[in-house]
Amino acid sequence: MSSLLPWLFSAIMLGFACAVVLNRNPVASALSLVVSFLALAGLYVSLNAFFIGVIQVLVYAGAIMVLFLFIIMLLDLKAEERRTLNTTATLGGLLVAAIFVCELFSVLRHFHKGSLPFPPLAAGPLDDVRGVGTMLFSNYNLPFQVIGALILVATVGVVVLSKRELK
Amino acid sequence: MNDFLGIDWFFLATSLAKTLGIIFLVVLPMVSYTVYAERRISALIQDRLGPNRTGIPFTNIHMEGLGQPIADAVKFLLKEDLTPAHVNTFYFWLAPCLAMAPSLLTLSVIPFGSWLFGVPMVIANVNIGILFVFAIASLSVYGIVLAGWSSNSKYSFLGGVRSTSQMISYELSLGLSVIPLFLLLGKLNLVDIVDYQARNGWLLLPLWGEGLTLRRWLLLIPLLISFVVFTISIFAETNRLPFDLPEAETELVAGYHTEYSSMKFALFFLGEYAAMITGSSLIVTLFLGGWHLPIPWWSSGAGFHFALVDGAAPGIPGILGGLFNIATFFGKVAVLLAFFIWVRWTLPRFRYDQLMRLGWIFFFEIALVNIFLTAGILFYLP
Amino acid sequence: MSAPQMLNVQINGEWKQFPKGTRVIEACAQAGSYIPRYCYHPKLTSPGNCRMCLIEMGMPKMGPDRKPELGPDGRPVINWIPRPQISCAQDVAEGMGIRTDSPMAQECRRGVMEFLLINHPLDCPICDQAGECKLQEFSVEYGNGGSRFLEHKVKKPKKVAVGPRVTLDAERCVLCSRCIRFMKEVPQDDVLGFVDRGSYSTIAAHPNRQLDSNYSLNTVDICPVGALTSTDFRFKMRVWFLKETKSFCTSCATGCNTVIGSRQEVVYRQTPRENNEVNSVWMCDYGRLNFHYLHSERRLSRPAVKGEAAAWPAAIAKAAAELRSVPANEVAIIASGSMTNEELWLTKKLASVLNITLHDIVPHIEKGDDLLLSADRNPNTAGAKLLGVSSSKLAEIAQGVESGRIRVLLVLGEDAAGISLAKLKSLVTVGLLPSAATEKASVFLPSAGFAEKRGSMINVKGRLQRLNQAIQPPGEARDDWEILRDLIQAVSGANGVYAIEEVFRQMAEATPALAGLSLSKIGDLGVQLKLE
Amino acid sequence: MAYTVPRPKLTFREKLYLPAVAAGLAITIKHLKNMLLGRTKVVMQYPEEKWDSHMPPHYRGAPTLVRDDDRERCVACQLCEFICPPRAIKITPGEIPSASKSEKVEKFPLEFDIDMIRCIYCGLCEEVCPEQAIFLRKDYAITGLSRAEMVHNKKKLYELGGTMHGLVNKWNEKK
Repeated sequence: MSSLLPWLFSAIMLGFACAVVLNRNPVASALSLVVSFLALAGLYVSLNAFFIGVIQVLVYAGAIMVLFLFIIMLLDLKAEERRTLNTTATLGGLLVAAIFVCELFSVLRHFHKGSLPFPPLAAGPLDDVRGVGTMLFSNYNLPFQVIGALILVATVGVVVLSKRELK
Repeated sequence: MNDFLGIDWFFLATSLAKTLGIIFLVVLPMVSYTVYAERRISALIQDRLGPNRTGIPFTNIHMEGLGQPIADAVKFLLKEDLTPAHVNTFYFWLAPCLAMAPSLLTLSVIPFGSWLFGVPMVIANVNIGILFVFAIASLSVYGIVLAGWSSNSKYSFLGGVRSTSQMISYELSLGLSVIPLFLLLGKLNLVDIVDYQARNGWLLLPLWGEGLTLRRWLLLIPLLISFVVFTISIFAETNRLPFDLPEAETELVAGYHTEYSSMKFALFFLGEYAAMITGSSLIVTLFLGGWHLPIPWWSSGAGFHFALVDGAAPGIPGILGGLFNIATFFGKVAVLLAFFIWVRWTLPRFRYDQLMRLGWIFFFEIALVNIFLTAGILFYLP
Repeated sequence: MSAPQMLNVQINGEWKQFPKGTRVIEACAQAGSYIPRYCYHPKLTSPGNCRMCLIEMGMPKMGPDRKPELGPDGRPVINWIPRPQISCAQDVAEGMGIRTDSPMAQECRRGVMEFLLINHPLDCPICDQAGECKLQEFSVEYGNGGSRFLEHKVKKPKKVAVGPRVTLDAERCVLCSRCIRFMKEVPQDDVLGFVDRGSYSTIAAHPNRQLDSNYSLNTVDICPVGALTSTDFRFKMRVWFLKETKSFCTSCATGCNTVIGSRQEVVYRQTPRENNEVNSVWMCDYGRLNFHYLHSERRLSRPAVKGEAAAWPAAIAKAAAELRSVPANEVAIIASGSMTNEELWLTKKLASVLNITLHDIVPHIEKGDDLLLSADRNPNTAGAKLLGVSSSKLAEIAQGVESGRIRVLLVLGEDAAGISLAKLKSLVTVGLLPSAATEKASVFLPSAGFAEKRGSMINVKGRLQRLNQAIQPPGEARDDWEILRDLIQAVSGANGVYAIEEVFRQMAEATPALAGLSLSKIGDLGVQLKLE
Repeated sequence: MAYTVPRPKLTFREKLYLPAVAAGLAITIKHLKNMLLGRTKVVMQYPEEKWDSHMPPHYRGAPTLVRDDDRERCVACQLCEFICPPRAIKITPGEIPSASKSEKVEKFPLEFDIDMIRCIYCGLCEEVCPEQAIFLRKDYAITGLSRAEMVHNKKKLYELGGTMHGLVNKWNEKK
C-alpha cells in the first residue's frame, strides 16, 4: 500500500496538470494547479522528504497560488472563457512539447534498465531540514546569496515600476 | 498481524482512534462550547446574561443554557440551505469544506498529551511539525477567497479579498516570530519542543531545569516578544477582533460568508472556531509548555522540585498521568480561548490600512529584529 | 364697448382702482384682504343676512364747495362711518375708504362668530363638511377660543331628508339662505325657505314638496357649513383624504368641469369646478352621481376569449385574427360617442388599416333641460364628427349585421344598440360592464372608465376639454387607447405609439381644427375650437 | 471649508497602546467579575419577570379602542387615520341605523383596523382623538403567526381596550 501511494499521487498530479491546460475557466485552472502541487508534495512526503513537501505546500500552494488566484478573480472570467483557440500558439506549444518528448526518449534510450542500482533510501524520517540547510549554506552558499540578491532586485524593481504611475 | 500487507495495523488503528477522538470528542464539542462561552462571556462583560435557558428539551431543566450549542447545531441542520442565483455553484459548495478542513488538519501534529496506554498523544509525530502547521494553515485562505469570489456579491468579494491579504500579511510575522524558538532549540518537531519545555522549564516560565541560568533569563526577552507577536498574529490569522476586517459587519454585512446559510454557514463558523482552537494549541505548545504542568513536590531525596507527571509510567499511574496531561493541555487551551473572547469584547476593530501597516511595518520588523537579538544572545552565551 | 369707469378706493390705507360696479367684498379680495362671508356667493344675489363681512367704511369728506377735501398727500380725506357696514351688498364708489382689519371690524367678526356658534352642536367629528367648513375656518381665524354660552343649546331637527339626495342637519345651519337663493335663482324651483322664528328658525322644503330638483346637490356645494350634506357621499370619506383631480363630466355633451375626489383608487365624489364658459360653478345631480358604475360589482376587468378569461397578448392576437378573418367589407365598427378624441382617432386609423368603411357611433338622445343637461348624452359627439368616425351609417350596419352580410363586428364601449347579433361570425367588444354585446362577444377586452384614463373630448359648444386620470383601472383593465393601439399593431405589424401625448400629436397634425394643440396646452379650462 | 481634526500628540507610553489595551481588558474583566458575583443587576428574566408592574402610567403600548357604557366611543372621524405617521390605521365609516339606541351619534366605524406591524406606538392617534376613544394601553408583546393576525380589527381592539366611564358626555345631550 505504501508503494501504491506514489502512483496515486503521480496520477493525481498528472491528471490535474492536464486539467490546468484544458480548463477554460482560469479559476479552475489555478485550483487544479494547487491540487497538482499538493499531490507533488504528497510525492515528496512519500519519499520521506517532509521538508521539501511542506515547503512545496507552504510556498507554492499557500502563497504563490493564492496571489495568482487573487489576480485571476479580479479579471473578467466570462471574456476569458469566450476566447477562441489561437491556432499558431497551440501548434507552437504542441511542437515544443513534441521536441521535449523526443529529447526525453533519446535520453532514456541510453539509460540501461537495472545497470545502476540506486542507493537505498534512508529508513525512517530524514533529518532533511538540517540536510537542506547544510547543503544550502555550505556547497551552494554563493548561488543562494546571489538568488537572494536577485529577488531583492526584482522586488525593488516591482516597487519602482508600480509607483511610477502614481507621480 | 501487526505487519500484514506491509502496513502497521496497530499504528493505523491508534492513529484513527486518536484522529476520531480528537475531532469528535474534543474539538467539535470544544468548538460548540467555545461559541457558547463566547456568548456567555460577551454577555457578562456587557452586563447581560446571555443564553441561560436551553437545557433538556421538553423539561424545565435549564442547565444555565448548556444545551444551547446542541440546539444551535439542530437549528443549523434544519435551516433552509439557500444557494443564491448567479453563484458559481461548485466553488460555492467547495469553499465551506476548504474552510473547515485545514484547521482540523493542523491539529494532527500537535502533541495534546504525553502518553496514554503506551501510545504517544500526537496523531503524527512529524519532524517539521511547525512548518506543517504553517503549510496547512496557509491553505485555509482558499476556503475564504473562494467563498468570497463564488458568492458573486460585492460584500463577499471584498471580505474575501481583505481576508486573503490579511492572512498573507500576517503569515510573515507569524513565521518569523517563531524563528527565535528554533534558534534556541534547533528543532522543528513539536513533540520535542514540548519535551524540552517539560525538562527545562516553559519557554515563558524558565523555572526549573536549566532555566535558572542567566542565559535563559536573557533569552526570555526575545521569547516574550516572540510570544506577543505570535499571539497577535494568531488573532489576525483567525480573523478575530480586533482583526476581523474580513467580516466587519458594519461595512461588509458578514464578509465572505454573507451569502451562506444553514450548514454551509455553520462550516465556516466551525472552521473559524476550530482555527481558534488550533491557534491556541500552537501557542500553548510553543510557549506555555504544552501538556506539561509542573507540580511542586518535596521528596527527601531531591528536596523541593517540580515533579513531572509521567504518562509513560506503567500501570494505572501512567493512565491517570496521561489523562491528566491531556486535561492539562486542553485546560490551557481553554484559558487561552477565554482570553481570545475577552480580547474580542474589549477592543474595537482596526481600520484596514492600520491593520496592514501594523502587520507589515510593525510586527514584521519586530519579528525580524527579534531574530537578530536571539541570534546575538545565543552567539555570546552559547 | 368703452372701458369701464375706474374708481379710486382706499383699502386698508392704500389707494387702488376698481371698475365701477365692483362689490366691496370682491374689491377687498382683489386687494389681498379676504373678507369672511357666509351668505354672500358671487353667483347669487346678496341678501346680507349673515353679517360676517362687516367692515369699517368711509366716504370722502366734502368741503363747503361740495368737492372732496384733499389731504396733504393729495388724496381725499375720508370721513369714517362710525358703525360697521356689510361689504357684500355695497358697490365701490369714488373716494371710498375701507378698513378690513380695524379693531372694530375684528371685534364685529368675533361677535358674529360667537353668535353663530351659540347653538352649534360642535359635532365636527361626524360632520362631512369638516375640513372644508367655513365655520371651522373662520372660527380658527376670527373666533374666540371658548364659548361663554352657559344656557342649553337649541335643539333642531337633525338628519332630515329634505330631498332624495340631500340630507339636512338644521342644528349646523347658520341661516345664510344660500340654498334658498340658489334654488330660486338658478334652477328657478323655489322649493326651500325658512320656517319658524327666532332661535327656532330653520330651513325647510315647501309643504308637500321635496328638494328633488336635478340641481339639488349644488346646495350642498354652496352650503358653507355642514347643514346640507349629500346623502350619497354622507359618511363615506373625510374630505381631507380625497385626492382632487381636475376633470369634466362625461354624462352629457355639456361637459361640466369637475373635481374628482378619490382615495386609494376609489372615486368618492364629483364636485363642479368653476368654468364660466361651460357650467359657471354648477352641475346637475345626474352627472355628478353618474360615477358609481366605475366601482360596480359587475365591472369586467379581465380580457376574455369566448367567455373564458385570457391573457392580454392572446386576447389581442385573437381579436386581430377575428378582424382579419373575413374581407374588409364584411367588417363593421360600432364606436361610442363617449370615447375620447384619441380613441376615436385610433379607431379611425384601425378602420383605415383594415379598409373598413362601415363605422359609426351610437347616438344617445334623451330629454335635456335648458340649463346644463344636454339632450345629447354622448359627451364627444362633436369629436366623433370632427374625426370622421361618426358617419350616419348605423342603420346600414344594423341591417347588414341582421341580414348576415356583415360577419365580424367590433363594438367599442357600447351595447349592441338593439341590433340582433345572431348571424355574426364573431364579435369583438371593448367595454366596462356586461351587456348583450359582451355576453355574445368572441373576444372581450376590458377598458377604462372616464376617471381612469386621460384624453380629450369636444363638448356641444365645440370646446376641447381634457380628462385627467384620478384612479387606476381595476384588475387587468387597460386604457382604451392602448387597446386600440395594440389592435392596430396586431393587424398591421407596424410599431405603435407609446404615450397618449404622441397620439394627440399625430391626431393634431392630421386634423386642421386641432392644429397647434397638445394635451398639455388644453389646460384645465379647455380650449374653444373653431368648428365649421 | 475643509477642517482638519487636530490629532492629540501622544506620549511614548500612549503610542505603545499596550497600557491602554490592558486598561480596556481590566475594565471588561471588572464587568465580568461583577456580573459573576451578582453585583450588577440590570437584566430582567423576561417571560417570568415583566415590566407590567413597573410600567409608568404614560406608557405607550398597543393602541386600543374603548367603549362607553352603552355605545362605542369611536365616531369614525378618521383623524387618527390622518395623523398616523406609518399609516397603520384603516377605518371604513358607516351610519348607525335609526333603530339603534345610539342613533343620535349617527356615525360609527364599520371596520377599524390597526396594522400592528406598521404601528410605531407614537401615541398621536390617542392625542388627536376628539372622542377619547383610542388609548394606548400597556400591552407591548404583540405577536402573531401571520401578517393578517397582526392586523387588529375592531373586535380585537375593543377586547384590548375594554370599557371606560365618563370623560365624554357630549353625545348624551344630543336629541
